[in-house]
Amino acid sequence: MAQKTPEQINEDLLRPLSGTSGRYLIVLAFLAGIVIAALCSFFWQVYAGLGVSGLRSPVFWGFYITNFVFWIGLSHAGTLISAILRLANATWRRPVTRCAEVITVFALSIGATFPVIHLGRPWLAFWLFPYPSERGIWPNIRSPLLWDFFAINTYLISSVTFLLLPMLPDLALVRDRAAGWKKKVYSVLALGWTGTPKQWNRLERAMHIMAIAVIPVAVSVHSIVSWDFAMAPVPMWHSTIFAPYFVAGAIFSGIAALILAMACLRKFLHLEEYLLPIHFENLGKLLLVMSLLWFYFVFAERLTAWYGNDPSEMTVFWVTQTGSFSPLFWLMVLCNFVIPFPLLAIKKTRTILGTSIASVTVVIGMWLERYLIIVPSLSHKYLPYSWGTYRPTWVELTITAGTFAAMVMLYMIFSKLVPIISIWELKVGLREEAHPAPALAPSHTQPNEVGAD
Amino acid sequence: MNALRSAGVNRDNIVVMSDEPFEEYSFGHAEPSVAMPWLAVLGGLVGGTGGFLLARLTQVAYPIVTGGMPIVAPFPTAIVTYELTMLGAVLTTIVTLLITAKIPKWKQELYDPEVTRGKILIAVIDPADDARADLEDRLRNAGADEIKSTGRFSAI
Amino acid sequence: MAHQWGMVIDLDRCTGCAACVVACHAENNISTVGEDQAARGRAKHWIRVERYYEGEFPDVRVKFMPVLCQQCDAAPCEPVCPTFASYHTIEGLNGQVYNRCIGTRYCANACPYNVRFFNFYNPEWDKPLNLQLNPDVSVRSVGIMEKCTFCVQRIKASEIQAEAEKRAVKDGEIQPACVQSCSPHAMVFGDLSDPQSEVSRLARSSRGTKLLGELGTQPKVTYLQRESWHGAENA
Amino acid sequence: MSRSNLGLKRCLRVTVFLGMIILVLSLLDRTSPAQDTAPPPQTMTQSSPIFTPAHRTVMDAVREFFGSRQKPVQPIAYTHKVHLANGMQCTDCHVGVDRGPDARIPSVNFCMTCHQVIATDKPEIKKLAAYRARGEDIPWQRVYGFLPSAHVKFNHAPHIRAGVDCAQCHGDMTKQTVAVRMVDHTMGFCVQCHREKNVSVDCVACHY
Repeated sequence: MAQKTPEQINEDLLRPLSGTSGRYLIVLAFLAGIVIAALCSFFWQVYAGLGVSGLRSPVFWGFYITNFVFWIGLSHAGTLISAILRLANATWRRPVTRCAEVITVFALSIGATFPVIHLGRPWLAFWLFPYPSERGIWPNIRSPLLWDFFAINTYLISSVTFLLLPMLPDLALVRDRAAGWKKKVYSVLALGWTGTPKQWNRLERAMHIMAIAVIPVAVSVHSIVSWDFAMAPVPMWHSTIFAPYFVAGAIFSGIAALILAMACLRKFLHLEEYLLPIHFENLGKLLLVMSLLWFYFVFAERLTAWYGNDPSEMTVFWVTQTGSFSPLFWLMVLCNFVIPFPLLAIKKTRTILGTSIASVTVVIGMWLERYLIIVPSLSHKYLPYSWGTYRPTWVELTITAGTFAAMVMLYMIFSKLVPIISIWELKVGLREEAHPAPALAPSHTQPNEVGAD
Repeated sequence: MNALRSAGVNRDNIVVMSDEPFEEYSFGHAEPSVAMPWLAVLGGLVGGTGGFLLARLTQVAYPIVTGGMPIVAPFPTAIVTYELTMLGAVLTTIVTLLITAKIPKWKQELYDPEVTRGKILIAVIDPADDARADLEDRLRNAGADEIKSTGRFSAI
Repeated sequence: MAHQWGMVIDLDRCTGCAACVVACHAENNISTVGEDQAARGRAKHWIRVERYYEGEFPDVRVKFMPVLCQQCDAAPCEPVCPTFASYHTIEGLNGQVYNRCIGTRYCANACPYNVRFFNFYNPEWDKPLNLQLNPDVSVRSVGIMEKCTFCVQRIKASEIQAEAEKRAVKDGEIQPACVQSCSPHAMVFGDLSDPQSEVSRLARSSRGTKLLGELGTQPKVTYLQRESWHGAENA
Repeated sequence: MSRSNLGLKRCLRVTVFLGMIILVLSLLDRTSPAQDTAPPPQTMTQSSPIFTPAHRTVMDAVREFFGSRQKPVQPIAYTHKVHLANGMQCTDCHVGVDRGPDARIPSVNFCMTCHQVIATDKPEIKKLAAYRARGEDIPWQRVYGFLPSAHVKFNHAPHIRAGVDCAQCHGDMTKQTVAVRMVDHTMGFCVQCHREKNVSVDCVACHY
């Protein structure tokens, strides 16, 4: 990277914007097909009723809420990690931040649609919004769903701006190279960025403040998502550990998603010289820590349930440990711990391939974890007479597939529209590498300040 | 830059544009700082107050019969207050950024696409006619690649 | 003081005949979903008779327990509803406002008794069965929750009648459909805020227990039973 | 309630859901009654759900969502104005209003008790007599009334007992010929009056 000149950086990172290959379009069309199928499924569900899904009494929440928690969790990939790395001033973060933040914005948007998708009457979803109505009714702020509403919207607004603000200089860069209608679009998007010292100064300070603000927001979002469950007196839900457990899981799956996204970008956009093995190794270490943390949380949660020996909790406990949900449970442990742990712990396998494999299993495992939190508990509540089971139908499967397709599709489109690696931050890094910082950070009184007024 | 300054050009009349931040140089620090963190805190306070009022007063303003159950409760109020505090802080930061950095501004009088090719634009706004030649010389001596004159000077 | 409607169910009297279930369906326009949907867990019974077996064959005892909405005083279903569709009425019922329900089904998850039911499809009555619908009770459409109301339409009718006659509602005047149809007189309904009412006297009985009372839901349905019955507590 | 509030409500609904509705329409509104739509193929679900959507067509659903209702067209141009001007009372014809939930519309026989002899030459009365002669009831169209989806159980009797004037909810009938919807029976309208008169605004007072 150090050998690269700024011109080369521009050229390399803007290359994906210049054209699309046939293969790209085919993949895009394929993904769009899945998304359209999911949309049709959703409208069919609205038209016919939720009966077309596999939901039933007493498992009133199934795939949709699983997906909701999963996607919101995945959204912790970006803004949170990027903010932490920014604050810690980790220099290796520079090529990573933007592709992480994009995951947040898209995953969060996708996740936030699920509470609407799963509603019995989705056309009335706006009743969650506190607006003055002639009916004289206000939403119930005691409901955790209202907290979700506030938290997710705050997080979404923060994440979008956290992504967009440092994108302005790069949008200006694209603007100056584009022609025709594209130039007009990028001109609007770049908000007239010119790069005066004032703008740079404000941007960096604003990003610093945003990074500070966005970390507690991200933590609160997944805490609140966990409280959707922990507030209800359902066996194994009603737990104080849920908030940190969910946040840890969210970061865990988020890092995995980020590694996957980076591996794909590296391969398909030929960014081998920007996304280096060191990035994967560093993120792999983080993933390893989170894997251990995840294991610790699962152990702690299960241990307290087991020692407490509450009959209703033990029912759920055994049904996941040895009962009908046990294959999924042990698959989850395999995916979240048994496979990634050695892959990430051994330096030799902490390669790009190794971390990518670990990430794939973690994403699968974390999806299973969300599922195993929701369904076994709901299907085995207190009165055995009303126990039930749950199996998704094609409607839920299509919608779930559609969201994964939508995620990839949005990511693909985005990487064709905006440089997926922050060009100006890379250049700053380049310069700092060339001239170690202390030598070139004179204070106001240093020699450069010749012409004192 | 320094050359211009030594020529006695007023600081306010010098425009600098670059494609990456140059904090190390004097012009990187030339801007009077804005108390951005404090503005963010202020915005957070406004947001928090709004959130608190939303969670507490508006609930009371819409009296829903709840058979003795609480309409407002402390924990949810705290959560909503917290979220709106953060939202207020974030939005204030953005607004401060946009206002103080003078964006969005789509009509550019002085700009050159060369900036994003890695060059640094240094311009003097409306120099006195007799000083033009002198300034050009000074810029050239300071290592300027290219000097354009558009009623103003710009050295790149 | 407003009425606090409550119920007592004497399990020692219950024969498990399920007349209450049938009466409830007829009174409250509860749609039947058909064999197939019932097998898929979409059946709706605002009251159900749970059967629990004790002992090994042939020495088996069967226990019947009619379970309906317990109209909890500290109901888990109420605070979780984002739109106040599920809320506490002045008379202590767990109200369900159908038109306000957007179908999050959160209340049904929070309910430990599983007595909240969701309309997975729009209910349908083949002609001429639609003529049997009770005009005093709404027909719930697709996408909303429904549950036992303690036959609030009967409560309202009695209250309006009493008000027209300028008197108080008498004890025993109001009978929900299940109580009315209970031939062994295992169910008693009345005002818990009136200490002299039959339901209050029975609720104070030493045989009384609350279903899942340990969860702190403070149900307004009291179950009477002669001996401690593990099925109710440890289920 | 005020007009502007209603406008705001509608505006919100429009903005939030227009996109969705357009999509729904393009997908589903082929003007066919919903019952004709085939259930999903047997192979796709384990069973074919049998259902009827809550609305006959998608357009019906959209109309209901936006609260727009068609104007009723009455089979006979009955004139309230003339009847009230001749000294009749509301309760003379709407006899059930102070006793039960419904105000009742009188049967054709009830009308004919007077119109045997009064104004028999008018064309509208001739229509009335024709209904009587055929032994049919007059298919009056509903003017007021809550949508099923409002789940309102309105009872006239307590309102009459409380001294609520008919005009408060139905407008001044002495100026109307065929009854038209003068007052929007929105929830805000009901709640406001309930608040003013200090009666219950418990949800379950009306919705059950």
